[in-house]
Amino acid sequence: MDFKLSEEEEKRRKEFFEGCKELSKEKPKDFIDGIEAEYEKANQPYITRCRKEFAKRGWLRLGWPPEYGGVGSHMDRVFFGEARGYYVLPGVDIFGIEMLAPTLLAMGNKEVKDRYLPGIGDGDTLWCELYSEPNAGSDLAAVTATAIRKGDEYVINGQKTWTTNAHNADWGFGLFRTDPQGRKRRNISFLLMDMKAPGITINPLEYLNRMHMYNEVFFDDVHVPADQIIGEENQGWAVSQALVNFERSNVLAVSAVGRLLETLVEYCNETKVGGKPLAQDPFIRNKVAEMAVEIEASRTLAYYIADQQNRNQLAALFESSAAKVFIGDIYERLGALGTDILGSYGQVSASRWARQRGVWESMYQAAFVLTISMGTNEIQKNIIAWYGLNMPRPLSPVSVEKALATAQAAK
Amino acid sequence: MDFKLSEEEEKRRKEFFEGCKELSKEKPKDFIDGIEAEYEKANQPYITRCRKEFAKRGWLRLGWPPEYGGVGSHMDRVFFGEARGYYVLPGVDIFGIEMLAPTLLAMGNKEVKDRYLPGIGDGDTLWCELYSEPNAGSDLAAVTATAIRKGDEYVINGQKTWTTNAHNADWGFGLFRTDPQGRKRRNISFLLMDMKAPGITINPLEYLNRMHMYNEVFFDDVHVPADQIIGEENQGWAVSQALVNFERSNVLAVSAVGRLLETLVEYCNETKVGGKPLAQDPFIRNKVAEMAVEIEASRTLAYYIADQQNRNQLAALFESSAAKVFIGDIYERLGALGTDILGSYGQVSASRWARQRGVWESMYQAAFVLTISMGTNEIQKNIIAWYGLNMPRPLSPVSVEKALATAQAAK
Amino acid sequence: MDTSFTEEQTMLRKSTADFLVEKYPEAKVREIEESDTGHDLEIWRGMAELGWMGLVIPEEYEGMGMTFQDLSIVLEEMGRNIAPGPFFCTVLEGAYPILDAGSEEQKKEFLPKIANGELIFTLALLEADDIHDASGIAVRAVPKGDDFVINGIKLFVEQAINADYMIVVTRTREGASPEDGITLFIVDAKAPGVHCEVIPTIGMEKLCEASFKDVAVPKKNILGELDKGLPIVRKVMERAAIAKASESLGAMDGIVPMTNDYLKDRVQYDEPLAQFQALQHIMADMFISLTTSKYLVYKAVWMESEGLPCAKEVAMAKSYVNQNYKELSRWMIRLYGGNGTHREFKPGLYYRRAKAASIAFGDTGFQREKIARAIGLVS
Amino acid sequence: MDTSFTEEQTMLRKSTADFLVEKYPEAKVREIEESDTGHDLEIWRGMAELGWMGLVIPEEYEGMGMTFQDLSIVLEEMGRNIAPGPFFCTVLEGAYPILDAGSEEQKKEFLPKIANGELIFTLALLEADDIHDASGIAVRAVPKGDDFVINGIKLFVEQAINADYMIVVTRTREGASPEDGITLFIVDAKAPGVHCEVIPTIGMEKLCEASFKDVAVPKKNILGELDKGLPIVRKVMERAAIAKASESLGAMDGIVPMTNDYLKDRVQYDEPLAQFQALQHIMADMFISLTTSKYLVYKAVWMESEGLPCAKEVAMAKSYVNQNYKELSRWMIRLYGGNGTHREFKPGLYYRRAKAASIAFGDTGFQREKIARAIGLVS
Repeated sequence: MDFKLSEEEEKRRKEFFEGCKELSKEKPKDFIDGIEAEYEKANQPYITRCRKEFAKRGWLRLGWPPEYGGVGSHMDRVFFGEARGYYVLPGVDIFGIEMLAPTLLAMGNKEVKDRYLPGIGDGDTLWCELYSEPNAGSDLAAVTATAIRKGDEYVINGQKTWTTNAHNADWGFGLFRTDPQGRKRRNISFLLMDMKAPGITINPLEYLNRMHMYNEVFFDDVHVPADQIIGEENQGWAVSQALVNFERSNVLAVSAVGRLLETLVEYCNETKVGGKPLAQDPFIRNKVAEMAVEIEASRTLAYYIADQQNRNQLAALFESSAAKVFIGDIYERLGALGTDILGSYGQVSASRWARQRGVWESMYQAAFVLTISMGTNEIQKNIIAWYGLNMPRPLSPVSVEKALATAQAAK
Repeated sequence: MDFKLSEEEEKRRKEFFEGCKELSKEKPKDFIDGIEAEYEKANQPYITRCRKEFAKRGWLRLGWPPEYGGVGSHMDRVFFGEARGYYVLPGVDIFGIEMLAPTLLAMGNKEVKDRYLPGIGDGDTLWCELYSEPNAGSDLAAVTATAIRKGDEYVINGQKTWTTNAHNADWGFGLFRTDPQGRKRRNISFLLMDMKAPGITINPLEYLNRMHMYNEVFFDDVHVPADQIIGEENQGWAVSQALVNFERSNVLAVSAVGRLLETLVEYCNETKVGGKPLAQDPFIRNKVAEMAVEIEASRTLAYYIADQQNRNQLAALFESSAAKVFIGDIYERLGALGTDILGSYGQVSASRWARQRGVWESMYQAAFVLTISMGTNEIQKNIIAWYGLNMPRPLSPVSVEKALATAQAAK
Repeated sequence: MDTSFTEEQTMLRKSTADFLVEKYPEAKVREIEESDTGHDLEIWRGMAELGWMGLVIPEEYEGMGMTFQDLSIVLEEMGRNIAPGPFFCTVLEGAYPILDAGSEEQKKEFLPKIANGELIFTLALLEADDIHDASGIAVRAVPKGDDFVINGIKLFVEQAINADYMIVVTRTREGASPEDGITLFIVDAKAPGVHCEVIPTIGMEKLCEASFKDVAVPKKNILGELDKGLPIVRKVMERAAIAKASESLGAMDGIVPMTNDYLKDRVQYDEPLAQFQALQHIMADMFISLTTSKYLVYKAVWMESEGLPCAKEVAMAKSYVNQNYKELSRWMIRLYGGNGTHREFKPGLYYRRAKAASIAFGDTGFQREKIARAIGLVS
Repeated sequence: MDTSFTEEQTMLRKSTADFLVEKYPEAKVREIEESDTGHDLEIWRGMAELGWMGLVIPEEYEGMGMTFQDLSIVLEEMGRNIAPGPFFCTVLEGAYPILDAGSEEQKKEFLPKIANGELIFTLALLEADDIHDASGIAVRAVPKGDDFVINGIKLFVEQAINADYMIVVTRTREGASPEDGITLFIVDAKAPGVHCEVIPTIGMEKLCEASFKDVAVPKKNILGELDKGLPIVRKVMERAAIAKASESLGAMDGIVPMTNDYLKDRVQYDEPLAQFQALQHIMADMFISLTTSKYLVYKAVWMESEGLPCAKEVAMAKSYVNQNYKELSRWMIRLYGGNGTHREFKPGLYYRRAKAASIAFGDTGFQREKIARAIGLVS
């Protein structure tokens, strides 16, 4: 077991860090660090600036095949995530870069790849993910929005919600029921669509801290050309589950959290109460050290997952779930610790009264971006228990009812 | 809402505290404080001394009807528990006093009451509870030990386990299956028996910290006169559930834990590291204060439960479950905190090297006496969720199988 | 001992809840919160009609002469409904200190007007260095003729923009000990030289910066004695701490059944979430957290109400509720899932208020240090 | 970077496990633990045959010349099997300091004999005041002719009753700073004036009181330089800390599948306990605790093995595993229920050892203070 990066890797990692450091110098004054900064309206010019710079350097095509301008490896994606996290930089559309592009590369035909990959790699097209619905959150397979084939088109009706960044996105990809009679994982198709198409209405949903990240999206007879399907009709569930190349190390969040802790250490060193720096309080020392340990544990785990996944895309699946739960909990607790250490200032929002630009108050509210999104901690624990530890799935009353009905029908 | 005790109550409470204080002065030198001290072999002479003194004062008949020499009220039982807890005194056989006596008073006929109550009230007869079996722990209704009626006797075969104090007990009460075909809550009877009867074998089970509290009890054709049944044959489950008069405030444990914290405060004040008392370490101050708060929360809750139960025996049932979980967790964590504060000495067992007579090392091991015994914390949480919060019980595969079988049989 | 509420108290709770549920529906709470003033005059008048501001003011000053325990019931219900406005500061930081330390003249002047809703009061205590104790008081008041002249800046002054009067804690003498030379003034909040500005905070309770520039206050407006104001401040802080704990407890008592109902309603995987044992145990933990908080608060409230010494009990209740309200509201959001993170849903309201409540009148660290001393840890 | 073990390491793990499972069945562990010596000579010889004591000793001193990382694999397996005995102290507290600081003569004298199992070593460091640093060293060694004479008492000396030699940390000069004047001696444990007695501890690892009464030690037995022994001690402590973390990690890696199996086997309410989602989530938490511990330890082991500076990483790994081993063993007992509290079941063995392991070579508070300094909190 060897944690040493090769010289080449060290060099690449340094490039990413230096590139990100340069960009970070252009951060607007009122930019509040946080992994949710990607969606803040006031940040949009800077976000575009970052995205264009990343595109120029080829960093939005990391690990892609050469024919689509791909450069670098899976580890480069990890280094890039680490660097962006450390400088808390926005500018990577995770829906296009991390989710759709790998899906297209794995499941799309040449035509759709040629059509959509360049916009993603050049940072020209922003995407959103049309998955969740009001009654399909953790249970995604319960989607009810429909896409009914009519001639060369699908006609879409229904509602999506918690649609991150829909207000900025040019295009969307999502899951729609192509046969309304179908249940659960069957009869779902994976479609791409222009978010400016007639019939699409986007309503903002304010997040706790007022950030505009989520939206509700309504579809009223939206026409989508039939060739904007990925995979076969009714096979969309499988397409959505095929994100094998998804980078699962969470290194970006880990790195961002590490940086935030560094700023907290600075605060404790600089801030005196009763003439003594906060940093000298043994209680604070203990708690900050504890947090530093957990972040370091996340970091080493992230590298383990990255390395294993680099060797085998299907490796370390349950470790990834563990890593996600863990960093989510850390994010919640770091927000709590930071605001506690700030005392009365821990409640102050960004303003001239705020300390550390209000980052802790903002983080305290944004705390749930990791524990709830993309599979809640509770869902991750189910995955670990049922698949990682092979514990039996509890029975669902519905499955039981079905079994009973089957037994009775057999009469 | 009024937390003030009446003058009469204050007077009674003081009597119990003073009585217990006097007795505590006779504690053997090697007596290690802890709520498990009741079962330690070396403590037996002192335990007997305490029990006899309690009996003399009538404190083993608190709340009984006058015809059985009863004195005092439910609140007296609470005060007595609090006083015993504070001085960490043994000498009350909870199986006789807290469990069997109320059961006999509620469900027994005059004959059995006359036969067994005096021995309990005089502290002459010690009892043990023959409930748990190797495969019937949390799920008590799964008992399989049998009591088959033959003429005027029941003949008992099978095994019990985790039988606290069986090695000191004169008599036992327990649940036995009077019809081996019967399932679960049916066909169980509640029987009393002489633990010296032929055919009973008692094997000690060492607890983590070597204390001899638990036993395995084997029954090999043990003959029990049929009039030693309480309630009707096959109605034993109901008898065992009828402990309405059981004092549920947990005040004894709460009080004992409070006292242990006081000794920890003394230790922190007296012990200097690098010339400074441990008590001046802000981390220790924070953690000890936190524990003090939780103990105080337990104490006020105990008084609430006691008062409500004093007014209505069925009141505050779910609050009792909450209180039990809470004080159990506190007991575990106080053991951890105490041993942590003692540093290297936290691992030292009672010996000339031990600090505070080794009480913390012992407690660290005995930690589970509250979280596992008498309904684990997990079982208590089920009770709170299912009955207190009216959440639906998850389905059991067995019940489902039965439903399926029924459906199929209906063909 | 009787750990049940009296029939009168139960009725008081019910009538309070009825009023709040009617007047403070969630949308109204949000509207007030988002408004510039954070204060709804119509509701304020409704409260005055019900006599709430005068609940604990003796009848001789036109109040209802009820107890602190009765007040705590109103506060619990306000917490449950997350009712914003200047009620808390007017009663706890205005009426009470005047009752504690005011001259007969001051009582006659201010208490009836507080009772009938004419005056809004608040307390200006904290300063930039955020020290909750005598050594944190640097704002000076200097004698000048019949007046004192106040200069300096106070922070986190609740509802100062709406206040008619502020009780301002000043330093009037630099003594050997910082505990000497603290004086309280009843200051006209609209007087020349007073300037208030809202500090944006997570709880949106209109905590303000109040700056004083050559503000002249007549000597007769000294509350209590010159230079000896610290004990008054400490008493106000202690009472406000347990009052804030009551308010928090009310919120917690709302969170548990509301979350339980949500889990029973919300269906995923064809089942109500309440069916999942992992979530059941979280709910059980929430019930335990609520239940263990309740009587700790109630006992401290009772002691405060009876005038018994209860510094330790108050610190315990406040520190415990600080943590548990934050924790319950956090779990409420987690169990509501995506819906929990919407600003317009109730979980977020509780979550944001819980943070603010945990800071007000002494955060957990502050309270635990008090407790450490009270249980005898040498310092 | 390659976060997998090499094939050789996997084989080493397997052969280690095979030996331990065969030689250290649970009953044997208990027998050794309960014995007066805590040391089984037959097993010791078996280990010597496999070359374990010489694993990290260079071939020129008759060892196998393997790495610290290789050793950590053996330690993990020993942790998993809770193997008692003098292996840890002989290698970590004997062989390594001699390798680090010994003269060529000392190396030639002691290392081959350690490698072939002839000598048991241990380190006598702590004293009554339990300070894990230079200021805790008060036992004096005073020069007398060609010898130094040692007087005083050391505590918590592992396996001292079985040791042939003890490395004794003494004070040879009272300097301006407590860090000056620390000298290490290789002391014959059977020399006149040495007396060892077992301190009963929760881990039953035969931690001893070692008292020295006018014990004469020749100057040539100084390990390292006179008065300059502190860096050697610190290095030994750091390496032993991460080694103890490896041992703990092995135990944790045993606890998780063992508990999982138990839940699958144990039927209550007609179902395997594994069927209950509340317990499933506890198991998932245990898996997370184990998984997050693993690579933190492995990275620190790798750094130590490569000779990279790793004081911070070691402190992090040790502090984290201190807590998680205790926590996992606690949950193991809780999930085993009544069976978990029996002394004769495995959960209790782990639980007791976890406490001992968390104390050895720096408890969590000690390590966190180190970390606080390392991450730049000013002190």
